[in-house]
Amino acid sequence: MAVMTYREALNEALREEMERDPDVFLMGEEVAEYDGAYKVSKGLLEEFGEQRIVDSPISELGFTGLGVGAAMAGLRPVIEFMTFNFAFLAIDQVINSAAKMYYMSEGQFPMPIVFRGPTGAALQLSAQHSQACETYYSHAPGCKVVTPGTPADAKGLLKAAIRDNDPVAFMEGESLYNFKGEVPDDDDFVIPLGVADLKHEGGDVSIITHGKMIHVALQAAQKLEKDGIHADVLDLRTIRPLDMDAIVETVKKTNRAVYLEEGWPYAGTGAQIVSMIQEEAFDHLDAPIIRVTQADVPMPYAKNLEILAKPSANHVIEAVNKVLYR
Amino acid sequence: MAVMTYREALNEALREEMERDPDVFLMGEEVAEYDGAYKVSKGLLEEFGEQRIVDSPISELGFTGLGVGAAMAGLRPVIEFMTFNFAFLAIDQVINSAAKMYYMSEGQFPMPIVFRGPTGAALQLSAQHSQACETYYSHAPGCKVVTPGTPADAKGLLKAAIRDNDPVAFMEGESLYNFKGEVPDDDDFVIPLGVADLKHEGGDVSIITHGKMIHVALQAAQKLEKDGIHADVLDLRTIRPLDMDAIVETVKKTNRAVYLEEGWPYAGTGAQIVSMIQEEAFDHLDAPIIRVTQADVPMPYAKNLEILAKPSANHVIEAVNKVLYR
Amino acid sequence: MAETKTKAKKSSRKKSDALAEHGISEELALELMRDMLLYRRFEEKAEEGYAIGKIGGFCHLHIGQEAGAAGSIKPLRDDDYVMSAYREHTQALAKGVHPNAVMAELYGRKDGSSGGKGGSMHIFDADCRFMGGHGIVGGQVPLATGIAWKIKYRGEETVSLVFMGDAAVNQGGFHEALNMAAVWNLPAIYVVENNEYGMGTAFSRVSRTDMSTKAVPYGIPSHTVDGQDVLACYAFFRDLADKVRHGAGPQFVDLQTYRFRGHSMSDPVSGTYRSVEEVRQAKEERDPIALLRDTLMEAGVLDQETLEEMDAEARQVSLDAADFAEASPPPGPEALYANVWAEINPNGRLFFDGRPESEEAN
Amino acid sequence: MAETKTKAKKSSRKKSDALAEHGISEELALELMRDMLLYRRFEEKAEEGYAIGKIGGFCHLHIGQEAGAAGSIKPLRDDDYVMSAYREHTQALAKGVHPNAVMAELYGRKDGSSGGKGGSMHIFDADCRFMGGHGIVGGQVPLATGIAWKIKYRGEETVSLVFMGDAAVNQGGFHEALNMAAVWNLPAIYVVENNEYGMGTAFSRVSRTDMSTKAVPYGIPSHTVDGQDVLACYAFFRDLADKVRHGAGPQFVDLQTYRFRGHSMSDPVSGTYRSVEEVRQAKEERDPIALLRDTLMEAGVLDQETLEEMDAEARQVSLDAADFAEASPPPGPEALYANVWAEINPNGRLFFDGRPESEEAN
Ligand SMILES: Cc1ncc(C[n+]2csc(CCOP(=O)(O)OP(=O)(O)O)c2C)c(N)n1
Ligand SMILES: Cc1ncc(C[n+]2csc(CCOP(=O)(O)OP(=O)(O)O)c2C)c(N)n1
Ligand SMILES: [Mg+2]
Ligand SMILES: [Mg+2]
Repeated sequence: MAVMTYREALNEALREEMERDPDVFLMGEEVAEYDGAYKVSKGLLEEFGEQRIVDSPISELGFTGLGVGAAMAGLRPVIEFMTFNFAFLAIDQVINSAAKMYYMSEGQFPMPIVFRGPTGAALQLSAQHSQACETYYSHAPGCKVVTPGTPADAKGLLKAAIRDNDPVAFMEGESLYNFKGEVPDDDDFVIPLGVADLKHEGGDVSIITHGKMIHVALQAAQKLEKDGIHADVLDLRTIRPLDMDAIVETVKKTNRAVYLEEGWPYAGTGAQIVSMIQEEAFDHLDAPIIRVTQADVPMPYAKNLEILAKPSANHVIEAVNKVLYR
Repeated sequence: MAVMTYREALNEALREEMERDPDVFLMGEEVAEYDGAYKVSKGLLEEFGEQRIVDSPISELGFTGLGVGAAMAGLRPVIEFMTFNFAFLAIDQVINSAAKMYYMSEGQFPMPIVFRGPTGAALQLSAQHSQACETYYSHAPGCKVVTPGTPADAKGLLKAAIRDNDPVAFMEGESLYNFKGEVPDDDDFVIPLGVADLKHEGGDVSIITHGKMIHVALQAAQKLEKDGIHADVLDLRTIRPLDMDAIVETVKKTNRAVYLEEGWPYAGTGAQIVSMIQEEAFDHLDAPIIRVTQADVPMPYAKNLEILAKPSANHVIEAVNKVLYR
Repeated sequence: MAETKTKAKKSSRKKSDALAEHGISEELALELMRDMLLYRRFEEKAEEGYAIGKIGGFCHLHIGQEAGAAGSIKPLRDDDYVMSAYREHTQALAKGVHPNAVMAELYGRKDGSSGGKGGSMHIFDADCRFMGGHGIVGGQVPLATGIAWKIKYRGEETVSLVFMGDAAVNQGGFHEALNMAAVWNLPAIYVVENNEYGMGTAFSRVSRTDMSTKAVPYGIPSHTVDGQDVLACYAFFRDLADKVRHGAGPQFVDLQTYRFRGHSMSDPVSGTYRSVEEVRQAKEERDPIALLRDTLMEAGVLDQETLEEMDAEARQVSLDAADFAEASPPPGPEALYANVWAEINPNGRLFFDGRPESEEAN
Repeated sequence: MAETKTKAKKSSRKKSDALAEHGISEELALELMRDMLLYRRFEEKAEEGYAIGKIGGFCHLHIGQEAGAAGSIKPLRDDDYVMSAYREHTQALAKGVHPNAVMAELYGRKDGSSGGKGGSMHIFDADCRFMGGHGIVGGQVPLATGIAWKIKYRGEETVSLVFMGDAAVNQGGFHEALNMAAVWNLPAIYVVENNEYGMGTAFSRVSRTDMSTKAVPYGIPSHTVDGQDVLACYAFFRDLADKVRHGAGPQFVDLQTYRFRGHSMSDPVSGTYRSVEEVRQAKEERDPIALLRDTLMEAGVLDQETLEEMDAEARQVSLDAADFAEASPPPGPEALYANVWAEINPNGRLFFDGRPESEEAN
């Protein structure tokens, strides 16, 4: 096991997959000469040249469509959004082209493309730069959504996403890039899409989450331990495909669940999971499932307001107490 | 009461609000000389002239942004999307500009704009033209979402939407335009946003729905009557704001609920409502709530497949039987 | 900028010189005639199919615009790529998609080119390198640019040719795509089928300038071609494709044409936006099939009898296509959940509608 | 197309003639000096605030580009509209937003121009008709076009001026907006602050052509202006705004400038994308403040002492702004849920996070 940052893990995944398959290329704003706005592609230009590591104009709709077309023709593009906030400009090509192409062509055009970049809030970037975008991608059949929370997951899942033959929205966390963790050395270390990871074991309550919120959940779980409450913390890792078996399993064990997510509540990932749990484990629920989300407001700039807006370990603990009727 | 089509009701609402307020104008593709792709704006060019009924180029992002800017400067634009399928190109301006402007400017720029047009499937228009888009708009705070199912609701709610000072995504049904119904004569007939309508009363089960699915729900309710099952059919009419009181009331009465919607399940409106019901009426539920949705696939073209893909009265009846454990 | 614009040579003064001028053999000319007749009859058959309810949804006919399809696609190689919008039936035929497969697709049948799932707007044929069939105005332009990207990436000698309507140049994606094609010198040919209207909107109502200005910001050469003159088109695209496959970079073509039918089957042929007289005149003066017929007859290459034989054949092929479509079964119910995902991950759920069929597909 | 392009007159051979040539009084010239000094010192103060952690998030400084702000906005009327992207602090000052309000916004305080909710990228002031402060590259271009639409709709005699960076012209929305402005002859002035780079990408790497071609497809007149020469800018925009408010229609301006700092506070000033030498040279030769100083001194309009007084004043205003910002409280927690909705409908829920605070706001 090597200890590395989330950024380095992504970088390694890209490098290894590009070495493995000459059809993989990376395109996006500032990915080449600048090494990526968040330096995820550091050194790759030097290694792979400008045909495979490509600085694009600021034309999100255009280069996304270009990637989709290249995938139709047999390449395996990795399209970097500087952040997913800017991908609203490109979403037509993701939903109307990438996600539907295989179906409307009756399987003639597989779509092995990855759209990646950070989603959600960093620090004080305010309303237009701090949006968790999962819902916009998970809603449509034909698009997979992956949200790694740790360096190992980042590496293993990005490799899986690049090898997958469907379009994948691969959503990273800006605040995670410097986060360090152990990553297996094996350069064929691939984590299959659709497998959740129980990152903390306990039997009293299930905290289910995805993406960077895993760290908030673990923080909450640690604090709860001191209070004698033992929580399962289930990291979904990929929200489409969804490891429903793992979800039902933890809920059957604890009978109480909290869903934690970074984004807004209305029709968010949490809404989907809660709805499914009550459909599939109704008789096992001893309390309503509670969702913990961002405050239902655009992200404010002021530091104090931003802290209030983000979901915190305390919010999770409150929710846990509620489902435990404490 | 006059009997008129949904199309005529929308046309009247537009005409009356434009007469009432000179700041209201309509812009979109083919809305003027062509009377609208679906003839909703019939005759309005003649009455209001080309400054207020405006044919735009096919530039969804551009004319949506133009509308948002005009609203910042004090006008009250109604922007027509030929269908919401094409609005993916424009969604950046809806979410990042319209929905956030009032907040990021700390209340300096209200955003009295309506984005309207049909959503969901018509007949055999296949994958890129048959998408129910509610989730993309309801998810973000700052944007209201209205989905009228009848001529009266279309008229009363469009008038309310135009008078409202927030951005409203006003989602119509292409297959409803010819649908006839009674509409009050009062030219100040306004239905406030956020009030659900119990369109069929029964006490055994709650069928909750919105938009054009209200007709499928009513069909199901009628068939169920013959079987001795009496359903509440609650039409939400507006999904943000959401009449949660009405939802909880019917669920408390029946203890069993089905959510019916036209769109895809993952993180759809139904997911949100189900999640809230279990949070707020947990102890009143005698069975898990079941959602009935479109098949979780892009819409196929073939007639037989399209019929299979769409949610039907039979799907609803099946779901009702399930929540009644029959 | 002047040097970036060229005018394709107009058919010369004497019609009988046209073949020589364009370097087109008599055989080839007759083949183009046969092709255009097929496109015309095929579309008429589709029109019929729509009228009797065999075809549903939107159906956009290419009648009047046939020379653009034959003249631009026929000179291409089999391994060149062609992509289009939703008015693409005849372009698919030109690229080699079998008429039966196209008609069966319009009918929504199993043997359709997209298994009945795509319909009129989404004809695809990977083997023929016919890349669709796209319904979002302008959406295909970045996609075709990506195909050109792949050609360059792999160092191939093919081209990516994409059609769009005149209204599509007002979409931002068009501009983003052309800019990238220019920056990276991609082998892409952007063809505007300029039929003067986007639905009911005359181009002059949504643009202050003419089409030839639209590629100027990208430094992409712009060409204006008479899209009703199939010989001129053929010669022009033959030469252009050759240049592009040898590194000339992206090209922009204003292919001037006219639509003889309504925008789609549900729209009137004429209306407030264009007069009956305007359409009548265009049909009389700008019918690409009549124009070629006159040229070939004057040149002594075609006689009435041969023409009638060719036409009968075109009708027969179209009729056969309709019969084939009619005989093809609708897709089975299992098709509903097939091909949503190219890869069903063994773990994790991909379908969420809770219907039993979808669980099986997963 | 040549006639649609003009070059703003360069400052003339003898510096001392510049005032007369541009029709600018000595007083006005000194005022422009004062303004630019304020912008410079204000941004330096912001830089300091960022360094000590008072300002967070992204912070894009305008240092080096001050002449563009003063020279284009100062000649406008109070009721003209100005909109910009995220590098907009000095433009807000130029349009009359109080330095205290801008700095307090950067600090995220209650007395900020957006109550602390917008931050550096979202300065708004409705009273001053400063329309933001927008963070999506190119997103402001359609918005400003909508403001121009309103001006024409109401028959007003104002203009809508919008700034964008050179990289923004590669966004599709830019093209869609300019086309509409042309079609409807809107009173909009599109100003590209062409500082040669979008982040680390030189304009020449993402465009084959120069900036003056970008409005050609719309038939919009294109102007090239030396954005480091505030007198030339002032004269140019004064005349241009006058024409536009009287019906000349939309205009496109390539305002040639250079950024002396990194793209944002987290980026290096120079790096792989531009050399230390390039930046040094630009600072030496193209500093708008030094250029105006030299002109005015040579013309005998300004002496060292006055300059120092003016600079001291600029520093003082900036310091006061920082003190004001520091003294202003952060927004209260109730602000979190305030102004999400302009209209809280009496029935129906609008907030869905289930937190008690939001229920109160509803
Ligand atoms: C993004 C988008 N907006 C609107 C439409 C509806 N629509 C379909 S075709 C069309 C007109 C296009 O005209 P043009 O590009 O000239 O092509 P033509 O139909 O003349 O071949 C419109 C508005 C659409 N399909 N996609
Ligand atoms: C749509 C979008 N894509 C990417 C970004 C990230 N980004 C912010 S500024 C910038 C560079 C813009 O350069 P330019 O337009 O030249 O303006 P300048 O910063 O030089 O003033 C980029 C890529 C963004 N904010 N929005
Ligand atoms: Mg057209
Ligand atoms: Mg720049």
